[in-house]
Amino acid sequence: ACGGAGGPQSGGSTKLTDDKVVIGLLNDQSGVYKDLSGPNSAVAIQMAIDDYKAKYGEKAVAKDIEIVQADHQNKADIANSKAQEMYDRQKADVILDVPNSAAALAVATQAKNKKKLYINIGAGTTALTGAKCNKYTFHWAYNTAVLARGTAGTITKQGGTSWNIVYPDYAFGQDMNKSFTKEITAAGGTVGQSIASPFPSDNFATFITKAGEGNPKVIGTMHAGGDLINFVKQFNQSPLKGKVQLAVGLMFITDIHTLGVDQFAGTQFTDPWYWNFDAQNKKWADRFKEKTNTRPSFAHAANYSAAMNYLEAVQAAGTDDSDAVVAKLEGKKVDDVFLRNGEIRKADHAVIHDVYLAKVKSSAPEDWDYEDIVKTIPAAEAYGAANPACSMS
Amino acid sequence: MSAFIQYTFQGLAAGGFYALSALGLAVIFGVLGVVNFSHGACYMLGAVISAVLLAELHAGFWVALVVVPILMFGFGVLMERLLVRWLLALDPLYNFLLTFGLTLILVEAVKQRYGVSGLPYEVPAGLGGQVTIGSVNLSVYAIFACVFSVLVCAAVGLLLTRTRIGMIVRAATEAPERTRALGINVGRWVTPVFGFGIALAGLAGVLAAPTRAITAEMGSNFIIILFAVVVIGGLGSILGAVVAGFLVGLVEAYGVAYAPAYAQIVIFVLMAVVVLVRPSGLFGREEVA
Amino acid sequence: MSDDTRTAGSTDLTTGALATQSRSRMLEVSGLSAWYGEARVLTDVSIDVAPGEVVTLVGRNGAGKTTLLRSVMGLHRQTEGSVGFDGTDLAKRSADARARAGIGWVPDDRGIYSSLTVAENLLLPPVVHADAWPLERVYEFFPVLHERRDFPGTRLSGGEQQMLAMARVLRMGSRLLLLDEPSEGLAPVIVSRIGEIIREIKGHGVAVLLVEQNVKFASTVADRHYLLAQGRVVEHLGNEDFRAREGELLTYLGM
Amino acid sequence: MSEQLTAKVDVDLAQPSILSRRNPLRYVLLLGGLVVLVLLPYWVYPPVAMDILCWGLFAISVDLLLGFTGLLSFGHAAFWGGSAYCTGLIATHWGVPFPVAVLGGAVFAMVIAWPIGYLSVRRTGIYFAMVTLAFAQMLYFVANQARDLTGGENGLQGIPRNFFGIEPVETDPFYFYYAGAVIIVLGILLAWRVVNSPFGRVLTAVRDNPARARALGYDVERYKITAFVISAGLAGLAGGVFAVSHQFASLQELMWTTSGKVVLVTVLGGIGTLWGGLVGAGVVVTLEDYLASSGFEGIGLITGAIFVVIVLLFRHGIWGTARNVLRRYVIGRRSRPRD
Amino acid sequence: MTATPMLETRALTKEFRGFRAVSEVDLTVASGTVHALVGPNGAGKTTLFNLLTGFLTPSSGTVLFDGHDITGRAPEQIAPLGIARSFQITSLFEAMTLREHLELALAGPTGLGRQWWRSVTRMARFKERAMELLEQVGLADKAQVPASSLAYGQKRALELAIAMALDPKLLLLDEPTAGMGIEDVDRTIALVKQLAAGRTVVFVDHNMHVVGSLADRVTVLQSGYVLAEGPYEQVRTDERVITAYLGAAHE
Ligand SMILES: Nc1ncnc2c1ncn2[C@@H]1O[C@H](COP(=O)(O)OP(=O)(O)OP(=O)(O)O)[C@@H](O)[C@H]1O
Ligand SMILES: Nc1ncnc2c1ncn2[C@@H]1O[C@H](COP(=O)(O)OP(=O)(O)OP(=O)(O)O)[C@@H](O)[C@H]1O
Ligand SMILES: [Mg+2]
Ligand SMILES: [Mg+2]
Repeated sequence: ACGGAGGPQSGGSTKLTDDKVVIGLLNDQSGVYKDLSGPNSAVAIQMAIDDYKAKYGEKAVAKDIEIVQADHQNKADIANSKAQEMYDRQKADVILDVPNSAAALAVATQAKNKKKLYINIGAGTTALTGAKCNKYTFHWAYNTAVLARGTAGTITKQGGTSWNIVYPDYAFGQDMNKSFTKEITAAGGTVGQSIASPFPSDNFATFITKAGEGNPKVIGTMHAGGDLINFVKQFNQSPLKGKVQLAVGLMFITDIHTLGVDQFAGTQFTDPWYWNFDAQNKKWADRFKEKTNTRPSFAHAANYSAAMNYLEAVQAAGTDDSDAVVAKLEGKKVDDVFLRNGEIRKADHAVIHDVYLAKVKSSAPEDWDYEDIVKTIPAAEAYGAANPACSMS
Repeated sequence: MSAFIQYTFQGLAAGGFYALSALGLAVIFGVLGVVNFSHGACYMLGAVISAVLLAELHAGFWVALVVVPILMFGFGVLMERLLVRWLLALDPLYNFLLTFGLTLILVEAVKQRYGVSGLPYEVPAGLGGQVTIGSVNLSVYAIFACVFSVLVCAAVGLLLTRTRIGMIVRAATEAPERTRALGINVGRWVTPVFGFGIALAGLAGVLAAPTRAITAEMGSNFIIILFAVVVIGGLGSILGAVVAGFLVGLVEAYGVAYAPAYAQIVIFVLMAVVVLVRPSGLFGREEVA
Repeated sequence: MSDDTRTAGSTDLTTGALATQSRSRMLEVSGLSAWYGEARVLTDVSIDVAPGEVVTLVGRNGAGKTTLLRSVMGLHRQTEGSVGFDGTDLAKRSADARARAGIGWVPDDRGIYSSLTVAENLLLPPVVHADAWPLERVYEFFPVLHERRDFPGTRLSGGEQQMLAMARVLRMGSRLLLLDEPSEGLAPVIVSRIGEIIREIKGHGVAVLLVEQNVKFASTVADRHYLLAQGRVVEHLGNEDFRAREGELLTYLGM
Repeated sequence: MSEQLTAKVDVDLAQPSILSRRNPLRYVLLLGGLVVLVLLPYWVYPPVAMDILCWGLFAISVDLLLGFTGLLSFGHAAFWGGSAYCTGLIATHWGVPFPVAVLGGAVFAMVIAWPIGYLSVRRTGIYFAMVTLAFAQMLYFVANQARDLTGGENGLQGIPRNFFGIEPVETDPFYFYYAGAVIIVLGILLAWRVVNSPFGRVLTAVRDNPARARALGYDVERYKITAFVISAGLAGLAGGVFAVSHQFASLQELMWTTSGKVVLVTVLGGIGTLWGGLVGAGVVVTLEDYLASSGFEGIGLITGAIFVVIVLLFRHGIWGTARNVLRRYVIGRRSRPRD
Repeated sequence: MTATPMLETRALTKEFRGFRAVSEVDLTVASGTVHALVGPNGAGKTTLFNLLTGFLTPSSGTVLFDGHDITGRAPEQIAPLGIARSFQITSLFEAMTLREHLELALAGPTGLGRQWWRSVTRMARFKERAMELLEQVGLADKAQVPASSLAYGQKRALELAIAMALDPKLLLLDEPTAGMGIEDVDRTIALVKQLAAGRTVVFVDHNMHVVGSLADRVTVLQSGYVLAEGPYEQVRTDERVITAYLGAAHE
């Protein structure tokens, strides 16, 4: 792919660099995010490519579209080298996904240096649309602030007014704690205590006891992944189970799948997207299932949506030149299977859209059918104003 | 005050579990001089096998409690026969590295087979719920796990001090050749003891299954804590591992209660202090200068 | 070393009455050669020991005495030739099988375990014969071992470790003892007591192959002597001859 | 215990190089090494080539302790990562040319190594490994907490690559490689000098029999601490260049897995071979890079299997095994050639 | 002799877990003499050596070397003062060649060992002296082999050479002839005699022949106490020494 030797092809779409569009998928294909996004994201991206081709047929600007993939193993240095290699050698025009915030920020820096696009999906850090934002980087699916607004705000307004929060003691957890506290107070609730727990941790018994002190109505846990599962398992064995409502800061459908619905039953959390929300989502999820034999997570849908919108922008610009494509993306309003009432916000490149407050069902009618959507949180409410820390320069 | 008592009990409950988990590590080091880095992975295997038994054979917790250690014993025997034994005569470093590599393989293999998100498991019937004694509130399962652990530790301690096995294997590890010349078939003893240590790791995994996330990575950080436990207790000392297990459990619980941000580092600080003040750990054999 | 001496020695002694006596042989080493890598340290060594007999190996440092004992024990494997014990060939037997068959070894570095206590050091090896000394007897004979029974083995003084090594094989009840410089580092009182022990167990039909630098001591306990030089047996003497020619032999050995 | 541990250390570890000064093969190898060094960024992607050199020096720093002093540090990530952050902070806040920042990082690594070394060298064998691991965990914890300085798990991003205003080096990884390689090579030469110095000879003695060395009047602890600090400085050099090359420092750099990985690299190359570190790094880094885009998901299977096979079958590592083969067939059958 | 003694201990005591291995030992070794330390196994001879050289810290009492208090100092501080020792149980650098052993010993006082910026070839400046020493103990032909391939007696000889290399004021030898053949013993005696010129030597040996031919004075230890002290001929005939140590059989 690095040769770039071939001349103009029969179609004559010479406006494409290297005569083709290359989409790089850089994510965790072997570690904790494998199920959430992983290799199946490539399937979702391929679906977008197919849809794009079907939609534009002969008129398609991008005829030759290629996906290149790499597994960053959740290591920022590998993500960094691979991103450079994708941009430089594999001629990627855009890189998608990159869970893990350090890796995502490193790739964003490369995108800026190389003037190529990067659309983040898996990482939640607000820095991508804040202090570290740049012209070529977009943040598609969610961020930690959104989770707080969705979960904390809504539950407090519904009457869960007194909270205790347990959060893992690293930047993500600290951010979540801050945003949750802010949203709870703003909605008229109180936070009794915020308890930091070491990360990672297996034994939460004492934290849970502490979190129960002062009889709060809600205990919020800001843990993720394995820690979250540990927390919930041990919460369910504590006397607090059934007496106190459990709210989760960041939860993915894969977590529910792991632990089983009954363990999580009733837990509320914010989900950027849910496959069984409406007919449109369901239809897409059925297509996805045909190819992968499993249901999509929000990350799969977001990858699809990001790839699709990128290709649409290429189509609109008539070229895959980065600046032209960015110009087409900025400010665009979108309504697709992933983005409802979506807008690619020009000011900070946050891609805002409706998100959902979900509640875990008490039993699953079918595999992966785990959520009841309690409330749709409108995009503006979920995302708030553009981050003032961001200057695109 | 009542909160303090509550934390104490929780610390003790956790401590019992730490003790059992560290026990196998201590046995293997104490008698074979091998620092088994894969102990965390074996613990993980124990939990994963329990979950698989439940999911595929509907064999519950009590079955797992018996079957898993047996399977893990077999695994340990294989591991010793095929790998560890060839390095026993060398610096312990080599087996440390070998088991480090083995850990990577085991974790990856489980990921490949059972995914990264983890497997479900429930508290066994009859052990759910809580008991309240005065102001203290504990889950029945935590009490069960703690008591069970202490019993196993005591049994193992007796086995190794009251029989010749511990002595023979210690000698065999210090000087295999000379020990053979004293009429001891070194291989016959080393293998089962190693298997036994691995079985203990598996047992800890079974006990963990109902309360912890069962993932391929569940042992990766746990092993680091276990190292701290055995170093505090004195590498290779059974009693040391048990006492240090409880100590770490308590320190952790108090740390969480009174200095949550420092809870995890407290263990390592404790370890550094112990090693500096009592270089061979609380109950370790003296180091020869 | 001159070849003449060797020939002279062997005609005079080796092929004399001693060798032709038909004794039942506890240990029979024939044509043994041994190497360390490329370096040959034993050449065609043939020796034998009968039950109830004490035979010494005498030779300078580096003559190959230790290597010979280790080969008999099955610890040094880079060898040619045969080792027979109690009428069976040992070639296929591992060291532990040899030990259980009744060969006991007191290594030159004493071989005390630092990870075992004194008592454990004693109790470690299996008892292989009914003649084995019971623990009480061992303690009676070496009271210091009883006193220090709970100390790590290597915390004993050098001489105490030597006693412990000796005590250990006595407790096993081995039929053939390979003693590598058992008097080394021992106080003269203890050396003479070791001598007593050797004479006593000899009475029980135990065979002893003794490596000794202390020629005086050797001549008080031994029946026969093999002289080893540069890996070869150069002399084979009865005890009387040995005593008689002591001065001459010493210079010879000192070459 | 230590007696037992050290007594068993493989005697073959640190035979001084078989290639005597006069042996022409020595120069052939040196020349070959130089050629590889220069051509490396043509064969592998330049940032990856830089990684190889960084990890190579990192492994050499570990080998200095493990192979030549008999101390297995399982917390060397502290120096690599500590320096990465420090280098990053110096470069970001003061805008100095990167070699200066890297030097600053290395000095920082040595500064933190002193107390850590002082406290941990009293222990040997596995205890030493554990204690160093504990200290590294503490540093990880501090970096995780001090998010205002380090950026927490977001990492310290956007470290500048100032190089006296020489544009290609600052922006193009290909040219940056050569600038970085100079620092790494200086580090390697330093390590080589230390190992082949009277000091290095004493280290070997200390490794084999500390009590004996003390009776000869050598202050064993001081030698170990000095070795530890030098080693930390080298790890710091490597970590600093790594951070500048990637333009960020992340918590990954301080994680115990990084300490484990560098030990893997060292063992793979060959303990006590020094140069082996570079070979090990070459294999591990390119393998990781290759596997990342190969679509093969079981990276751990491969790394783990390599570890096991090397430890079991090629205990002297790639370099050590090659050297032994060389010794046997090229140098001839002289059993123990000496200078 | 009016000069300060080379070595003096005052009420030197060492306890291990309540067990007294060395008990209130007062030992005075005059400068320039050869002093033998004998006694039954476990009498505390090696322990006393360890106390003198800093390998063990006394429980109580003092050690004076050339009039200076050196109690409780570390081995590496004591060695440079001019005290060298050999070990009863051989203690060598198994992987190093014999010459390297001696070079290390010779380099100690020069501070060369701290120089990490110099080439190791600088150690070669001790080569001649090293070979000389090996020659003296009869190991010159083994100069280039690693210590691990020596027979036991050869290792003992190397120990002696190392002690000589340190060129100490006070030489402590723990059973220098143990494990040596008769001829080597005699050569060692000659060596030590030669060494003793201008030095002070304290040695432990169970071989009365060695003690008799070397020692100016003999101290007999038993169970940590000084049992007797005096010239060899006197001590040898002491009833207590005969029962405790020499044994009745010893004529
Ligand atoms: N591991 C080894 N590698 C190489 N050579 C060795 C080894 N062990 C011993 N040798 C050599 O083999 C020869 C015989 O050694 P051995 O130990 O059998 O002698 P020995 O007669 O017992 O001497 P000593 O009276 O000193 O104990 C010696 O020259 C020695 O240098
Ligand atoms: N580190 C130690 N811990 C406990 N006991 C010890 C220690 N070192 C020596 N001992 C004991 O102290 C006593 C004196 O030992 P030491 O080694 O000084 O004897 P020695 O006079 O040198 O005897 P030998 O002639 O047998 O070498 C012995 O009984 C020994 O068991
Ligand atoms: Mg010998
Ligand atoms: Mg002694």
